[in-house]
Amino acid sequence: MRGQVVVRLKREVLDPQGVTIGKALDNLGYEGVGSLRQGKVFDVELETNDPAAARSALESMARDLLANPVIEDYEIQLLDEGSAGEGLVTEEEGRA
Amino acid sequence: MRGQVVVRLKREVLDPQGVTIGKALDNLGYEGVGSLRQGKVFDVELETNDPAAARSALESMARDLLANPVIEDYEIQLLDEGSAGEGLVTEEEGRA
Amino acid sequence: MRVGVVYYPGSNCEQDAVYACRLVGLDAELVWHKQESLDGCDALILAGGFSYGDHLRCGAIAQFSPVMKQVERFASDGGPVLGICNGFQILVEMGLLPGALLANDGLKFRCQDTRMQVEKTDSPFTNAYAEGQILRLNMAHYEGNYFADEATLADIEQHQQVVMRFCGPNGERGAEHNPNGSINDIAALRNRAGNVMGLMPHPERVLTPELGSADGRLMFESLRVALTGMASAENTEPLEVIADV
Amino acid sequence: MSEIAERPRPQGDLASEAIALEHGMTSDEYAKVCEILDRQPTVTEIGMYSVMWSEHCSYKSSRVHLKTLPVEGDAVLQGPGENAGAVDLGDGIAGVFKVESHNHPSYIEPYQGAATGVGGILRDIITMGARPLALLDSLRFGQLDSGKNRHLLDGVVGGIAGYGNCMGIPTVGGEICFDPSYDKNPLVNAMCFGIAPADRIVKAVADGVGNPVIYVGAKTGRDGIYGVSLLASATFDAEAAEKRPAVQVGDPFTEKVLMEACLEIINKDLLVGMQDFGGAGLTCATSEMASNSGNGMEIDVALVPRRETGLSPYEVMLSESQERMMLVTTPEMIGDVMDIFGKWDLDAVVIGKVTDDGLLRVLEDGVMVAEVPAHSLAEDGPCYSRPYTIADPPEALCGADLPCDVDPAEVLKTLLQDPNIASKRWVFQQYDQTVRYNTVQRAGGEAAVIWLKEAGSDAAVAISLDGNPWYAGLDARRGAQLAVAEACRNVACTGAKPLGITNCLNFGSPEIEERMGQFAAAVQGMGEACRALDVPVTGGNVSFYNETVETPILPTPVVGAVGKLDRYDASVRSGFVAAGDTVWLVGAVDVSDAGLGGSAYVREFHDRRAGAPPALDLELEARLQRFLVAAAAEGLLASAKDCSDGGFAVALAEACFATPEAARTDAAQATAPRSALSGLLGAEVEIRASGDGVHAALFGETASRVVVSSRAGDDVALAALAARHDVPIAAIGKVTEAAQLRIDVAGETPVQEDIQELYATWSGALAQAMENN
Ligand SMILES: Nc1ncnc2c1ncn2[C@@H]1O[C@H](COP(=O)(O)OP(=O)(O)O)[C@@H](O)[C@H]1O
Ligand SMILES: [Mg+2]
Repeated sequence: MRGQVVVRLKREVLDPQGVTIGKALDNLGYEGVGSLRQGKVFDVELETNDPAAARSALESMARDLLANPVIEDYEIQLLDEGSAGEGLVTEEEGRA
Repeated sequence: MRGQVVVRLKREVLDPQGVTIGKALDNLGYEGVGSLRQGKVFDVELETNDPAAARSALESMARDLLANPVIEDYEIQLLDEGSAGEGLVTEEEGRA
Repeated sequence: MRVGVVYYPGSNCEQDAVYACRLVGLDAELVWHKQESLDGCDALILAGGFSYGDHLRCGAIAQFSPVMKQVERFASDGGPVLGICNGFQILVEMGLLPGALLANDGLKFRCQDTRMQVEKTDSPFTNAYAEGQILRLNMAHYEGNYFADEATLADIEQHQQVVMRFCGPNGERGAEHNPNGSINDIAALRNRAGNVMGLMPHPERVLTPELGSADGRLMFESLRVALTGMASAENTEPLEVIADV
Repeated sequence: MSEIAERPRPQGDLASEAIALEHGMTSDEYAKVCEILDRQPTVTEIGMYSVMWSEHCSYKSSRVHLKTLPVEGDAVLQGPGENAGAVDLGDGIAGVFKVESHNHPSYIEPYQGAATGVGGILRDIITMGARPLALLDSLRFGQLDSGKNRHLLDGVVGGIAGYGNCMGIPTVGGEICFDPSYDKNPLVNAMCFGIAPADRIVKAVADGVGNPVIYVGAKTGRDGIYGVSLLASATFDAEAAEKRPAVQVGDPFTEKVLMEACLEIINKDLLVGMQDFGGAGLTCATSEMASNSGNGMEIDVALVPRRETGLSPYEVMLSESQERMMLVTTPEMIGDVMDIFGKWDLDAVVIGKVTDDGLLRVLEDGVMVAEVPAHSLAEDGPCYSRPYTIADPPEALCGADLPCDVDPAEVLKTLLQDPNIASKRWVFQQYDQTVRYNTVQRAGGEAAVIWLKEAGSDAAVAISLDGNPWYAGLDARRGAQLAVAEACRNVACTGAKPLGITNCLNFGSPEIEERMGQFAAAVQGMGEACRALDVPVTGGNVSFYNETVETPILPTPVVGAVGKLDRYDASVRSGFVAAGDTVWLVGAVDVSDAGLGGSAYVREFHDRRAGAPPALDLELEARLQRFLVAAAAEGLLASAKDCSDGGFAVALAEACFATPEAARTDAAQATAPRSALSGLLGAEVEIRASGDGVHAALFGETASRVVVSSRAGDDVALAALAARHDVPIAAIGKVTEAAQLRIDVAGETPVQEDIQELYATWSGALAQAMENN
């Protein structure tokens, strides 16, 4: 199965990258951009075909390694064999 | 409206970060991880409420700035006012 | 003859580049990224550092600075443009040089001396070197791992665009002599016309043996030769350092 | 006082004594606030007092002791009290420097904690109007067999690198020690050195009634607000507490443009005064600037740029968001100031003005929410003489007490791969050490040497940061003396004359008598050493409460020394230069009386934490340092290497590793095969020691001992110069072409080793400890 872990800075944490990119978009003439924040996405291929097992593996990877619980939250999506983003199966959110 | 641009290294480009994280997962005892690749996600808040306008704004931001076409592909998702990931409205893929 | 050293918010090697130019008798001055014109510069150096904090991708945001339209025109008119470190990253982001720069294969910032061999001396930046000469320059970067896809790479090699490659003390090649994982050990790369060159190591940090090595100095001397035809024009005047303290 | 009472009272909830206690204040402190105000304070006001009167800002437990340190000297331009100290480097140049700790944040989030620590010390230097030229770091961790400690080291080094590299300021030196006492309480101390014109050091003043007060830099968020328990109390909604980020995220890019803009403003003479927002944020900057000028200040927090909505005045006044500065300028100059900030795309706003009534008045949208005498916040904090007990210094531990049958060559190899002694290349390779093209000697030598090129000078400074925690753990007073001696000796080894020191005193809880005793003794020892060596203290930092329930850290006084070299191209390096050169021991040359207390050898092979640390004869130390400086000035030293961790044998081996060619060709990965390495030299020496004293002679860490080498033709002159300085010197052997280390002791040859192999062991050990676990 394929899965995805999206890791984002917590809302209240400063995101210097997002701020700089937002300003750059302003300078490029993009108006109407309210805010921009940058996160990370991990595309993981898992050998298991059991959604529950896959989800719990992703969950613990996110907690143990992919997200820094002090400043980041994560979100998990399980995808079918199709391309990333398509075939949304389920999703879970957590304060890492 | 809220939108999301996901930027990923092209398949043929080596992703050293992904490889390293994959190894770290191995070391932590995660078995059955076929592959792991790391990408970026940009959460953008747009002032417009018109999906078509929003999509085209995201599209051109991705093309102009957020992705480097030499090494990266991007993917766009438009979200409603709900939380990230929820309320998938539409989606588009592109070789930047 | 004047060299313009282009810098951006977050650049941090612009004064070093000006110093290096002046050391070899070239007139040099800073060009702020918001300038609309190049004020008649005869050569350009894009300085190293962390333009815009290296946010998004190194060099990605700097390419949109107001002055860059002029830089692009200058380059396409055949003017000499040298991108050092972040300057190299900006040049590839702009597409003035092919390929891209990824994170070092060790996934760490690395500051160290590194060896490279000069392959092409028919260039405004290397004419004072001997072909095959092995240099010791200093590098300091996180994203200097040069990458190009197969077709691009073949094209680069075919058109002799590789100016220098990483190597060992006797010119030997191999992973242990390649400090960042660059494909084909590419250390310095030029465009097809030869007037635009980028490299990750810093020639402006190796100008005198007292500070490690003088091997970078010849790169600036080469530029002087290219601009003035003067093979030796040692600056005998005391150097005016940009005093901003 | 009565004047205040007649004025309208600030709006907002009143703070009871209970609320003050929740802010960590004492009942007496609360009473003192009520007395100063002649009324009950508001919650906002008590928040402001609590941070300004905290240990961190007011030095209430340490001040009585710190007062005893020598702070004056010919070279001192600025002693303790401002954001950083300054010494005169000649030619109108001031050297501005300071060290500061960021220990607790680095344990919670190592990357960001260390990064923001670097950001903080940089702002201290910039605030003095100086351009930072170099960073150094002193780090302490638990041992690397623990994954947690490897994670901490990796993160901390990454954070220091991430911040300093992006700022374009080379990180050129430092030190690291590993000891179990730091397991739950690592130490991250960062030092910065910068230069300013001697006649234009900027102060944190708010002169000129009516002058505008400018806020510039990052927007304010809820970062690092104290009074945690209070936020959860009825006065504040629980949600606000939830929203407080546990750590601050550093933004070196913003700091870089902030630095350039501020320096441009100073260069154009557009400034009255400047202060960074350090601990206690806006409260600290406003009250200190006003108080320093005997003035008052009025600001409106509604004008402060924010990162999120709904911040209360309390939160704005106490926020510790990074990368912000406060400037006072004049109405005439403000246009030019704002233009410069505009050039650098920085957010800058006028948030208030200087007043004449001595009061710090805080408004929110025109409504007064706090009004307190600025002076009372900044200067009237409590000062305690806490009770303490100083332990008796332990007896010396001699070689004869410690029989050891391990082959000395094996001891040497083991010590060389102890992460405490092994090359720190894995660390400093991640630091940009060469940016700005001033770095004459990078990390890896005795002291970093930085050319003052930007001031148009041929002079250079040498900087070293040192503090052996095991010595201080055994005897805090002598440990502090030894730290001063080593830092200055390292500087002198390059040929530079030490001019002043800064210090960071990392200790446990001042409320425990033994810990307070360690602190008192350390300050006493530091003062004694500074007086003897004639190096004043120009500033520093105290970090208390470095302990967990189970253990306190070893008392850790860290000393940063700065010295001056007249010529940047004449500095002496630590490695041997040429075969045939004579090898000497200078200073404490008698290897037979080496005490072993606190040594790496005893830790490693006897598992003992006992005995007195190395003896230190401060008079001899002073003469030795003067001799080194004189010998370098006369060009008589080919190399100089201090004997410290690991003792004489380790120092000798390191002098062989650091030959100029090796230093330069060492380009390949630390972990890669050493095939690329060339140019290593060897040494053949003979020392005298009685039979069972061999280990003590080779591995004892006797202070004031330096291995130097000289060209054969200089031998006579060098010996004569040593005699003139009344410094013992002994020729012990030669530098050899063959890369072999041979040490003869009393007719035997306990050490005869291949330098290539020793080098491989030493240079790869730390990377191995980090990567192969
Ligand atoms: N944390 C660090 N950051 C930068 N440089 C370091 C660090 N730790 C050690 N170094 C460098 O490694 C060299 C050896 O350090 P150390 O073993 O403490 O030497 P010494 O005993 O001579 O003080 C010094 O040049 C020092 O600057
Ligand atoms: Mg040391």
